[in-house]
Order: sequence, then structure tokens, then C-alpha cells
Amino acid sequence: MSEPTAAAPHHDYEKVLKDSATEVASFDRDDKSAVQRFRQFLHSSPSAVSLIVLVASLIVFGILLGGKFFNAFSLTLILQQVAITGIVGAAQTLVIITAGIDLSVGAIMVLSSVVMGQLVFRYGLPVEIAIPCGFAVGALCGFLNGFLIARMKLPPFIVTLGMWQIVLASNFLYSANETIRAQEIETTAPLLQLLGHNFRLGGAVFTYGVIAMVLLVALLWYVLNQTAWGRHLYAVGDDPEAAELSGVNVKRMLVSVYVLSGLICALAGWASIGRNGSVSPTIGQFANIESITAVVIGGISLFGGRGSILGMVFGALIVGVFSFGLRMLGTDVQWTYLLIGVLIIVAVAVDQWIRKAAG
Amino acid sequence: MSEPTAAAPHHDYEKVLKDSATEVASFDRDDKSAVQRFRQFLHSSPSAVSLIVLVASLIVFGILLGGKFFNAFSLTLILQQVAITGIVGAAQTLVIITAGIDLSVGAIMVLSSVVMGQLVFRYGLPVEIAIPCGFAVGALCGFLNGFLIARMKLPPFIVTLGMWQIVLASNFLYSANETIRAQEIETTAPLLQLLGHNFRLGGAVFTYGVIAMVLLVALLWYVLNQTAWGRHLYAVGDDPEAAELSGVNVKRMLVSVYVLSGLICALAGWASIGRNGSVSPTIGQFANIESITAVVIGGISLFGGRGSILGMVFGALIVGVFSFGLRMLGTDVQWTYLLIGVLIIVAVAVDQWIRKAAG
Amino acid sequence: APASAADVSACLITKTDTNPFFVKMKEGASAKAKELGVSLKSYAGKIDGDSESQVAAIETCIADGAKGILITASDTKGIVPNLKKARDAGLLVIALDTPLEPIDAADMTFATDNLLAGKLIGQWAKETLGDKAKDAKVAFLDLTPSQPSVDILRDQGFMMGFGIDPKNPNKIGDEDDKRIVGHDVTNGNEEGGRTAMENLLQKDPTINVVHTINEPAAAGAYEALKAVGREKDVLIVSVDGGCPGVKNVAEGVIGATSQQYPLQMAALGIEAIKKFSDTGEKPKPTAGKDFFDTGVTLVTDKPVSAIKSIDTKAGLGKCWG
Amino acid sequence: MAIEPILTARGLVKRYGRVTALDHADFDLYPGEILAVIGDNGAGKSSLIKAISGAVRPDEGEIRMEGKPIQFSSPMEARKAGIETVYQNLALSPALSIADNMFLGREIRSPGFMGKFLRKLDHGAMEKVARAKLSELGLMTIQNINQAVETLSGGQRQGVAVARAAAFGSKVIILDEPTAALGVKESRRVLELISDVRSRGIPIVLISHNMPHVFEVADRIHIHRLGKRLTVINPKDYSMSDAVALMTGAKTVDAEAVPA
Amino acid sequence: MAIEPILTARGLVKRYGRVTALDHADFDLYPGEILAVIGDNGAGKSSLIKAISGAVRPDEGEIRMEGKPIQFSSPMEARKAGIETVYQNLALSPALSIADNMFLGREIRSPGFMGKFLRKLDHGAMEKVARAKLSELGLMTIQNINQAVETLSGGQRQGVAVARAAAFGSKVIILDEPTAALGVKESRRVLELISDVRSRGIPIVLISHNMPHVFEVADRIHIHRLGKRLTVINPKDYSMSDAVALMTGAKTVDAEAVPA
Ligand SMILES: Nc1ncnc2c1ncn2[C@@H]1O[C@H](COP(=O)(O)OP(=O)(O)OP(=O)(O)O)[C@@H](O)[C@H]1O
Ligand SMILES: Nc1ncnc2c1ncn2[C@@H]1O[C@H](COP(=O)(O)OP(=O)(O)OP(=O)(O)O)[C@@H](O)[C@H]1O
Ligand SMILES: [Mg+2]
Ligand SMILES: [Mg+2]
Repeated sequence: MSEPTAAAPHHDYEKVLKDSATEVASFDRDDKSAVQRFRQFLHSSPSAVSLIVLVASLIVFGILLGGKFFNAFSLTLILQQVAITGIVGAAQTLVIITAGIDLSVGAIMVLSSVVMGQLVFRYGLPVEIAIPCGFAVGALCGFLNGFLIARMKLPPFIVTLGMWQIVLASNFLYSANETIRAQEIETTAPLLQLLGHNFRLGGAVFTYGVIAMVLLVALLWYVLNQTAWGRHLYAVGDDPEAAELSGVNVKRMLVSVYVLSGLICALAGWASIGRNGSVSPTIGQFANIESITAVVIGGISLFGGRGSILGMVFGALIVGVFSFGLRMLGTDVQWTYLLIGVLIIVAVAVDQWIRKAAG
Repeated sequence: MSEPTAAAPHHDYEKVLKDSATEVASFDRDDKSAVQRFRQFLHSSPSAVSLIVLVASLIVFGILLGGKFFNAFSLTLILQQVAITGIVGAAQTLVIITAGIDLSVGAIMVLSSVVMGQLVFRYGLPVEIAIPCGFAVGALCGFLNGFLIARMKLPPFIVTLGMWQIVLASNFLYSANETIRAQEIETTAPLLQLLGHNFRLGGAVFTYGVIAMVLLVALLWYVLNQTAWGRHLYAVGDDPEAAELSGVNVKRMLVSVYVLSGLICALAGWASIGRNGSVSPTIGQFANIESITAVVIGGISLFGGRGSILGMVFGALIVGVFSFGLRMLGTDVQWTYLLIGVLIIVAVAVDQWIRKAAG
Repeated sequence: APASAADVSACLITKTDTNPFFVKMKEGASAKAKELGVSLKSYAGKIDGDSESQVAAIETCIADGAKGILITASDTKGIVPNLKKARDAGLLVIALDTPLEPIDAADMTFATDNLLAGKLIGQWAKETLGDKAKDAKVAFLDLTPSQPSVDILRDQGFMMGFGIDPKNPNKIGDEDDKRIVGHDVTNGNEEGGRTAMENLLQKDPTINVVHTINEPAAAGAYEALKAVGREKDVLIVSVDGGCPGVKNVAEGVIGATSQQYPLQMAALGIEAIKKFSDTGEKPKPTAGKDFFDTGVTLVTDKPVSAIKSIDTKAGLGKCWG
Repeated sequence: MAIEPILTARGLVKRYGRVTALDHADFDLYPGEILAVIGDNGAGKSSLIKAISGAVRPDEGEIRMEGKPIQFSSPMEARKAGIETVYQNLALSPALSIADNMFLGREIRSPGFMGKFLRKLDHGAMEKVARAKLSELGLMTIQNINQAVETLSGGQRQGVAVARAAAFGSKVIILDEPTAALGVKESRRVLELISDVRSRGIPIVLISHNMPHVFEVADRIHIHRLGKRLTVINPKDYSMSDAVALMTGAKTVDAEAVPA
Repeated sequence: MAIEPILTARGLVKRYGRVTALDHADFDLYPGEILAVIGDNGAGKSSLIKAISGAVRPDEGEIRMEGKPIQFSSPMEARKAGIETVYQNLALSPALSIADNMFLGREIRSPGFMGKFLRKLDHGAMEKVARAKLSELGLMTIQNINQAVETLSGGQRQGVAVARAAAFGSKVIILDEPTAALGVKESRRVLELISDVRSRGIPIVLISHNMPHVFEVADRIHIHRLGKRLTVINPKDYSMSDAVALMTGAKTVDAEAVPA
């Protein structure tokens, strides 16, 4: 084998390069207006927009409704009302960061809660076993989604559209449309209602479901930002092929994220037993739309790879504040839906504006 | 200016190129098995798969149900039942070919039909004016979608999610939830029910709504395959940037396609008055899911740029045959939903298999 | 001391705000509230079965300091604990139209006797057919796959009235009477009514009696029958008594319908809340029943002697929607 | 100089958010010439030709064609004016056929009623023309003109794009790094094609990082640096070393170089 | 020959639908050498190195590393075995920062409890290492190591990818057309980097269409043609013309060229 020789450039013209300049052809303009600087701030902190909107809507409704709205009880009530959407939204956030979408979240949530209930009341299993079984069912549904999406490379929209119908139909067939009543649960298996229990701090009322939502979001925030798994999740959503070639096991990531989504939906199912008291096969019909709405208003990109889970919480809270505030004002429900529709479009329009301008 | 000189290659080594071989580094393998050849046939005719599934399901239900199912009347009845989904599906197909999605189809359809009815019965306009006004409303909603998507570059999923809520809420607010009865329409404005009229050919019964669907699909098939607009539509869905650089006016295409979608939804609204006899603000709740299902089962790619509108019709018919057949068999409706869910996933899995193998 | 009139506020929570039945209920409540100086706020679920929106509405009412809640529950068992919270907070809870399970979860129920509504039309169909009732072919157009209680009560009530053994009266579909052609769901609208009728006609083209869950479904069924030219020789019966429905009875689309009175339910509910807030007195049930029966009347232009009924002219006078 | 430039641009500015891609850039193209544009990565070469061909709208500046100010708002307009461009990222629609791609935005309609009123396309005519153009340019051996572009190799795709430009460019043809991804053989073919087109009298703008290629075919070389035109040199008067030194900033322009 | 190859492949076959990208291809890489791989567009060069680096799984054939058969099922496994690859399409995640990209798949965890049990990342350490690597290689002047990759110019991105490979490749570094999109200056830097790495004793596989570059740095040249290795030549014994003639099929191999 020949010894490595210090190779000389073949072309003469390359010899002049040693003198070449070192500037780069990009200029930071100094004449930034206040608007531009604000835009850039918003660009660098993606959940700031939704936080600002949230605060603004709190203020507006506070002015319109006064003390009836702006007290610890009402504000914590909003928290209780969005807790389940927040939990499901966390699952949806993870999936959407991978550039996927999960239309089956609501179906998985209701099936898990029905399984928890039926195992206790139809088969007489102890509740300590029934709850983990509910989680297992959620994980299984998530695994099926993940398997079809990651291994068979089917589009998430279609897979979860199909699973939505399958899981929901299974839910109705399995539950035989029977609601398990709150009183029965209270006497036989109070643990099922655990996440509905509450404690007070002054006028504020917190349910364990709210606490669960907050802890879940905090945990996921940590995982997304401070662990390798989180970084990989963003990389997968950003460009799955690049992630694969850079050494991320994309398939395993995708399967794990859908399983996790299934587990979180099961948690939402448990929380819904607490909130409603009973186990009903008809809950969660709008969980997919609501969670996607929260994610979108929270500024998380449907194209994947971008966005913060905190944005989702703000998004859910914005919807919660609007719905509660408009209800208190006594507006026709249809106006609420109309306004939320407008809000969704405005939220992405603002997002687009920030991105375009900040480059 | 210097005269052009026949330039000589700078590098000596390029002179040898005149002798270079002309084969290309791609080999067609001759040892194709029957399966592979079948796959390649399916690959080259994208709607063949759904046609095969349709024929197969007709045969299966024919065997299970016999003459009750396999007669001209039943088969044309299925056609009547899928006519509206087929019309809405045509709108959805156009949008999905551009890599978009339209969640607001059902809302636009119901609002258009309500406007047609209310203009006659609330404001006393002649029906010949009311119907075009209904179409105008459909076109306007479509234009709003298209404007937000094309000009403001917002994602179609979110825009139409927002519009869905906005249009539906407007519909309820505007109609004040009032149903206009079939008998009143029959006496005052029978033209509204035009698409519900039928004629017979032997045992077969065709409504004008079915004819409208067939003509619409035939027309769109022609437009998609035989006109520049159709070619441009595929190019936009395939790669909008490439289409733009190749000289397609992408924005105008997108706006026109959403407007057209709105118009077709208005047609579906008119057809629904014919089918139901009455004008009701609660119809079309599942039109978006049903049309997307038909498109997906029809083998049209949600990523845009690929698929035939005939596939959508076959997809709609498959769902129609399944629903009708299963009900005739007396199965629980939930089983129908479950099976359709499975069908959706199987359809894309087969599609993926064909594509992967045929390369 | 009794609160002054201006302080009295009430909530009306309906299953949806798109069904004319609930729209009328809201109108009735608003009119009465205005008359009595009660401030009323109305809420609804997005679709039938959307219990979560109702829960959120109950919570809002409590936070809002309302004196009472009128509710037509989507999930009659599931909503109970939430209503208990409201009652614990001192609100009067009145179930309208749909009884809760258990029925005493509400302070009072103002409702139609849906079983009776079903029985009336069943009986009417039997009497009208006379001897032919023995070998009638009956189609049942029900509400949704999840078999809510109204659906069961009307469906099974019809069977009792018509002389079909309903077997388990809490379950649709366990009957074995040869006269039943089948059950199908309609979602309570024209679209579903038409498709369901078409499907059942294919199962057995000789159907001559159709039980429909409500009048929109009946109108849809009629369209399907008309398409095959059988609209004249099939008996359609329904429940509701909305104005479009009664007109359809007058025009022979529907043979008979059991009329219920949502306006009255709502008005009575508002009165009860007002009274409760003024005097602390709760309303009493109809004698012999565990709820306050707001009445149900058979509306038909072809009366049969065995059943008390009113004609469509009278029906139109009392109709809603 | 007596000859009027066919295409000129003055003071073009284009900003992308924080980045200024074009910073008052000028540009001149004379009839019948091959003008090479060279410059570092990110110097703004692609931005320059995108501004000229209507793919992006410059924030400031003026473009003139044959002396008349023009303002293309889309590549289609530039195309109608006779400017054909092969963009760095190719701009072919993967799922469409070769013929469809070549005629995208300028389809041929059937003669008579069908074409006039039903706007029917004449697939046959388009395929014939496409086949003729491809073989006329001797560029490749494609068996099936209805093959989807995505089934072609990178070199073949490049060929289709160049053939399209050569076939339809009536006034100006612009090529942005047409040989970057190509092998030795394929690059040579493209260079031959460029000479071919020039001999038909159509001026060409060629962006390339390959100095030997540039010096082989160019009549004049536009050196782009930091978003603006640094100078224009005649390859006969300057060496490759000079050009590279100028373009990388190793040497500065002492006197304004006179366009050849 | 006494020295054992560090990486060998025998009889690799890879089919994509109807196309056979690799048709019983062989491959040998010796310790400490720079092996150039040349060939026409579509000859199967990228497919070859993808098969070797675990990015695609060959349909047939055997790969050995240091004599032991290996079967990578993902790029991560190849990476763990010390093979670093810069793919033709770069393989960086646009929205992630430079530091995140450099450490993707091999993140550094915090020391102690947080890292061990809560799997917390040590952002500080990763940034420090990334900065050190980049400046050690003298490749660029990036101010902010937390900048998203999408904000970098093409040349800078290429630099990050090459730096990542150079920093972590312990056994073999594979570069697939690292200079195709680069300007003169930027290409030169990459070539210098390649020499640098080789002087650290790590063998390099370089795919390139640029003959002068290939002949400048390569110890041996693997000529790929129609999906297989045609021959391996020593650049000292053959001229560029010979190499091009072989690779394009203008000349056939007369005798089996002995690996240098
Ligand atoms: N769409 C865009 N968005 C943001 N920045 C852009 C965009 N297009 C170009 N730029 C930036 O503008 C500058 C000039 O880019 P341009 O593509 O014109 O350079 P170039 O001279 O063509 O470089 P190359 O030789 O690498 O192709 C670069 O800094 C680039 O990052
Ligand atoms: N993912 C794929 N799907 C289908 N065909 C492919 C795929 N990857 C490569 N090919 C085909 O395999 C053949 C070899 O491709 P490859 O990328 O290995 O060539 P190459 O030698 O790297 O060419 P270049 O110099 O242009 O990069 C080509 O005909 C190509 O079209
Ligand atoms: Mg460029
Ligand atoms: Mg390659």
C-alpha cells in the first residue's frame, strides 16, 4: 500500500484560496423595528403566543363578568373542565410532534375506561387489577396504531381513522351500551373514581385529575427537552429519513410514541371516570377534535418537529376559558363553536405570520 | 463580443467519453412471477384494486343473501344510498389530489341546502333564484377555504377544521333549527326536490341524484385526465413548488379547487333535499368522514398527486354494499362500523404493498 | 327572606340545540322566564350523547349561582353524580323529558310517559288494522345504536300496545314475534329514516306498519315508501307531535302520532324553580307515578273508538316546532 | 458598446427574514452569449436568477428585457416572455410523465371542437414533440415517454429538465448548476447541449462551481459575491486563479473590468 | 498481501422494484487508506455504501469487518461499530440545533443521579464538545452552536455533517459526494479535512464525480459500473483518462488490476 502523501491541489486556481476572505454572505440588519423584535421573540419562544392569548382572554372575560368569573373557584373550575382534554392533548402532542395524527384518542380513552369498569362489575376482578388492565388495553390499541404506522408504513391519518371506528365499535359491542352507575362504583370500587376526588386551597378546588394533568405535562416537558428520547422525537418528526440515517431508530420511536399515546388515553379514561363518577360508553366523542384543537391553538406544527407541550396546555385552557366565559355570559352555544372555529384559524394565521417574518 | 468558439474540453480525460458505452444501469428482470405481474398491473391502474374489492364484496353478499340482494332493484338502491357520498366524495377527491383535505364538506352541503330552502320559504324568493343562491353560498365557503389555504398558506386540515365549525354554527344560527317539510316543498317549490325524482328501467330505479353523481364523476374524470387544468391539479398535489416553477399558477389552482369543492357540496345539498324530501339543518354530519373514507378506500393518496376519481366511486360503493349487505344480514350496526374500519386499513395496506413491490 | 325576583336565575340544559324538540323547550322556558322575571341561560351538548358538555354546563350553573337546573340528560345514569353536586350546592334539579336513573336523582321529573306514548300508537295501529293486525309486518325505525331509554320505552311500548311480546322490556331486539321485520337506526333524522326504511323494505317488501322514533325519521321513511309506490298502503306511526309532524298527520303521511308537550315541561320547570327560590317548596309528582306527567295525547284524523285522541286541528293548536 | 443587452437588472434586493440574499445586485445579459455566474455558496446566485425568472419577487430593483421594464409575478409569465429556467432543484413533478412535464403550463390542445370548447389535450401531439426534442438533443435513451419522472435516474431527470428549457426557450435560457449531481459523461453531454443552443443564437446564463467548465464555455463571467455583482470578466483575459481569487475575496477588483 | 482489509463485501445484491441497484458487487477497504469510489450516475455507488453502513439491508451478499461477518440492521449499529457516514442527502434534522445534530443517537447524559435515573442530558457538555470539534477542524465560523441547522447555508450544513463524521468515526469514515453542492473554497476545505483525518490513521471511503479531486487524495480507486465493482486501480499507475474510460465503458478491463 502506498504511503499517504500530502496531496497537492490538481488545479492551480485552488492555490489562491489561502488568501480568501472569511466573511459569510448573511447580514443581520440592525434597523429592527419594535414589531420585528417582538416577532423574533415570539419566534424563539413558540408557546408565548398562546400564553399571551390566554392571558388576554382571561382579562377580557374578567372585565366582562367581574367577580363571578375572576375568583379562585371559577378559575380552578376551568382547570377541572380542561383536565381531560389536557391529558388527551398531551398524547396528541407527542404524536403530532412525530408529524402524525391520532384520531383514535377518544375511542381508546372510552374503551380503556369501559374495560376498567366492566372488569370489576361484570367479571368481579379487584379494582387494583382492573385499572392496570385498562391501561394495558390502551397500550395495546396504541401498539396496533404504531405497528401499522411504523412497520407497514401506512399514513397515520388513515390508520387512526380506521382504528377509531374499530375501537369505538368494539367499545359499544363489548360494553353492550351499559353505563355503570356512580353509586355502584362508589360502594364497590371507589379507586376508579380516585382522580375525581378533590381538595381545597381557599376557594380553589383541585381534583386529582387536574394534578395528574399538570404532573403529566411537566413530566413530558422534561422528557421532551431533557432526554435523548425527546430530542429523537423531534428529529423523527422533522425528517424521519434524516433521523434514521443519523442513528435514530425511527420505527421503535414511532411504536413507542403510539403506545405511550394509548397509555395516556387510558389515563384520560380513568380521569373521566373520576370526573363523571360513572363509566359510560358514550364519552370522549369529541376528544380527537378537542385535542387537535388544543394542539393547533397551542402553536404546535401539524407538519411535525416543532412546538412545545406547554403550548398545548395553553391552547386547551384558551378553549376552556372561552367556553366557560361565553357560557357565563349566556351566549348561544353555537356562537361558542363559531368563535372557536375562528380562533383555530386565527391561531395558525398568527403562527404563520411570525414564522414568515422571523425567517 | 467574442464570436462563439467550439469549446474544447478543459480536461483531457473527458476526450475518452466519445467511446463510452450507452447501456443504462437498470435491469428489467425477466423472471417475473404471476404475482409480480399482477402487482404491476394493479400499480399501473390505481382504481383496479377497489374495483376488484367491490366485485368481490358483491359476489360474497350475493352468495350470502341470494336474490334478495342480487337484483336490479337492490343494486340500484345501493346506488341511491351512496349518491350523496359519491358527490361529496368527488369534491373531496379534487381537494385530496392537491394534497389537501376538506373537513368542511358536510357543513357546506347542509348550509347550501338550508339557504336554498329558506330563501324560498322565509323570504319568498322564486326557487329558480334560490337554488343558484345556494350554489353561491357553497362557492363562497369554498373560496374562503381556498383563500386562506392558497394566499395565507395555512394548512388545509386546520383551515377546514375551523371552517367546519364556523359554517355549521352559522347553519344552525341561520336556520333556527327549523325543518322545512317535504309536503310544503312539493307544493311550493318542487324544483328543490328535482334530484330526488326517479325513473325505472326494468327493475332498476334511478334517481336524478344518481344520474347527477354519475355525470359529475364522468365530467371530472374527463377534466382530470384530458385537460390542462387536470394535469396541473396533479402537479400541484405532487410537488407544489415544482409545479409553481414549471409554470403552474399554484395559488389560482388551489383557490379554484376549493371553490369547485364548495360548488359540488352545494350540489350534494340540493341532492339531499331530493333524497330526504325536506330541508333539515341536521343532515350531513358524517359527510366529511364518509367522503374521506370513500377516497381512501378508493386508493387515492392522502399525500396528493396520485389516484383516480373512479377509485373514489368504487370506494363509496364498497362502503354502500357493506352497509346494505350487513344490515340485510341483520348484524348489529356496530359490526358495520368495525368492518369499515378494518376495510380502511386493509385498503391502504394493499395499496402500500402494490406500490412497494412494483417500485 | 325570599330572594327578590331579579336574583332568580335558572339553567336549561338540553341534549342538543339542533333538534326542534329542544329548540321549542328552550323557547317555552325563555318565555316563562321572562314572564316571571327569572334570568335564564341555556346550554346543550354538541350531539345527542354528548354528556361532557352537559357536565361542564352544570358546573357553570353552580359557579354562576343559579337557583335551579332543568336538564334533559344525554347520559341518564352518568350525569347523576354531577347533578348531586348541584343539589348539594342548594340548586333545584328538575329532569325534563328524560327521567334520570335512578329517577330520584332529580328533585322532580317533568316528562312525557314515553312508554305510554309508545303504547298509544301501538294500540292505535292494532285497532286500525283490525283483523289484519295478526299477520302484519312491522318495521321499527329506532334512534341510535346505543339504545337510549326513550328509544327503548317507545319501541317496547309500541309492542305492548300492538300486542307483541317485548320479552325483556329493557332491551330492543330480543323479541321473536314473526311480525317483526326488523329494527334499524335512524339517528332521528330524515336521512337516517329513509335509508333505514329502504333497508328494511329490502328485507321484507310486504311491510305494512312502521314504528318510527320521531317525526323526522317518519318523514324520511315516507320518502322511501313513496319511491317504491307504497306510501298509500303502509301505516306509519310516530311520537313527538311537533308542528311539522302534526301537519304530516293531517296530510296522511303519518297515521298517528303521540304528542308531547315540551313547552309545557319547560314552563312548569321554570315555575317550579321560581317557586322553590321564593318559598323553598319542591314540586310534587303526579298521583300514582314517580314523576310529573306532562301528558301525552294521540293525534290522528282516523280515531279508533278504544283510544281517546284529538284530531289534527286540535293537535296543531297544541303543537311545537 | 453598440449591442443592447437583452436582459438587465439594476439594484436588486431580496431579503429572507434576517438574511439579505441580494444586496443591490446588477446583471446584464447580451444576445447570443453564454454568461457564466460564479460565486461562493450562499453568495446569492440562485436568488439572482430566481428574481430574474419570476420565481421570487425582489424587494427592490428593476429588471428590463430588451429595454422594457418587466415585473414577472410568476415563472409562467417569464416563460411566456421566452425565458426558460432549469432551477437548482429541478422543478419536475415526480408523478407526471416526461411528456406531461415538458408541456406543463403550455399544453397543446386538440384541434377543432374538442380542443376549443372542451379544452381536450392532444396527448399524441405532445408525446411526438417531446420524443422529437429529446432525441434531437441526443440526450438520452428513454424508451417510454409516458414513464413517470420519478422512475428516472438523477442524470436522466436533469436531462429532461435541460431538454425542456432548450426546447422552449426562445429568448433566454438559464441553467442553475445543471451538472452538480452529474457524472463525468453526463456533465459533458450537458456542456455539449449548451454549445448547441448557443449556436442557435439563444443566450444562456450558466451558474456553476466547476471552473474548467465555466472557462470552457463562457463568453463572459459574472462574479457574484456577498449578494452583489462584484465584476464581470472575460475568460480570455483572466485566468481561473484570478476568477477564484476575486470570487472568494482573496483579491479585490482593482479597476472596473470592462464587459467583454 | 499481508495487510487484512478492515471492511470487505462480497456479492452484494440490492433490488428496488424493477431496478437492480447492486448486482453482486464486491468491496474492500484497507486500514489507513483513502479509497475513492467512482462511477456513472445510477451506477450504484450510493447503494453500495448504504448497504455497508446499514442504511439499507442488501438482498444477498456478505459484509465483513476486520474479518468478522457483520449484519447491520440500522445506521445506528454501524455507527456503534465505528463506521461514520455522510450521506449524499446529508441526514441532518433541520429544526434541531448543531449540537443536537452532532450528538443525535449518542447523547451525553448528565453525571450522577439525574443522568443515570432521570436520563437527563448534559447540554453543556455536548455544546462544549461540538464547539471544540468544529473549531478543531477549523471548518467554519459559527457563532451560535444552538442555531437550528435549517438556518445554515448549504456549505455550512455540509461542514457540520463532515465534522460529525470526522469527530466520531473511529474505524471508517464514508463520504458520499461531500463536495457536489460546494463552491471552490468550500470543496477545498473538505479535501483538506479528508487529508487531516487520514493522517489520524482512519480509512476513508470517498465517492466523487470530480476526477481531479479523486486523483489528488485517493490511494486506490474503486470503479463501479452497472451495479458491480469493475476493477480497482492505483491512481499512480493510471491516468484520469483511463479511469474515465473504464468507468463509462469506453474501455474494458484487460487484466485484473491488482489492488495497490
Ligand atoms: N427560501 C429561503 N429562505 C430563507 N433563506 C434563503 C432562502 N433562499 C435562499 N436563502 C438564503 O439566501 C442566501 C443566498 O442563497 P442562494 O441560494 O441565492 O445562494 P447561491 O449563491 O445560489 O448558493 P449555492 O451555490 O449554494 O447554490 C443564503 O444565505 C441562503 O441561506
Ligand atoms: N430508494 C430507491 N428506490 C428505487 N430506486 C432506487 C432507490 N435508490 C436507488 N435507486 C435506483 O438504484 C440505482 C442505483 O442508484 P444509486 O443511488 O446507488 O446510484 P449512484 O451510483 O449513487 O448515482 P449518483 O452518482 O447519481 O449518486 C439507480 O437506478 C436508482 O434509480
Ligand atoms: Mg444556488
Ligand atoms: Mg449517489
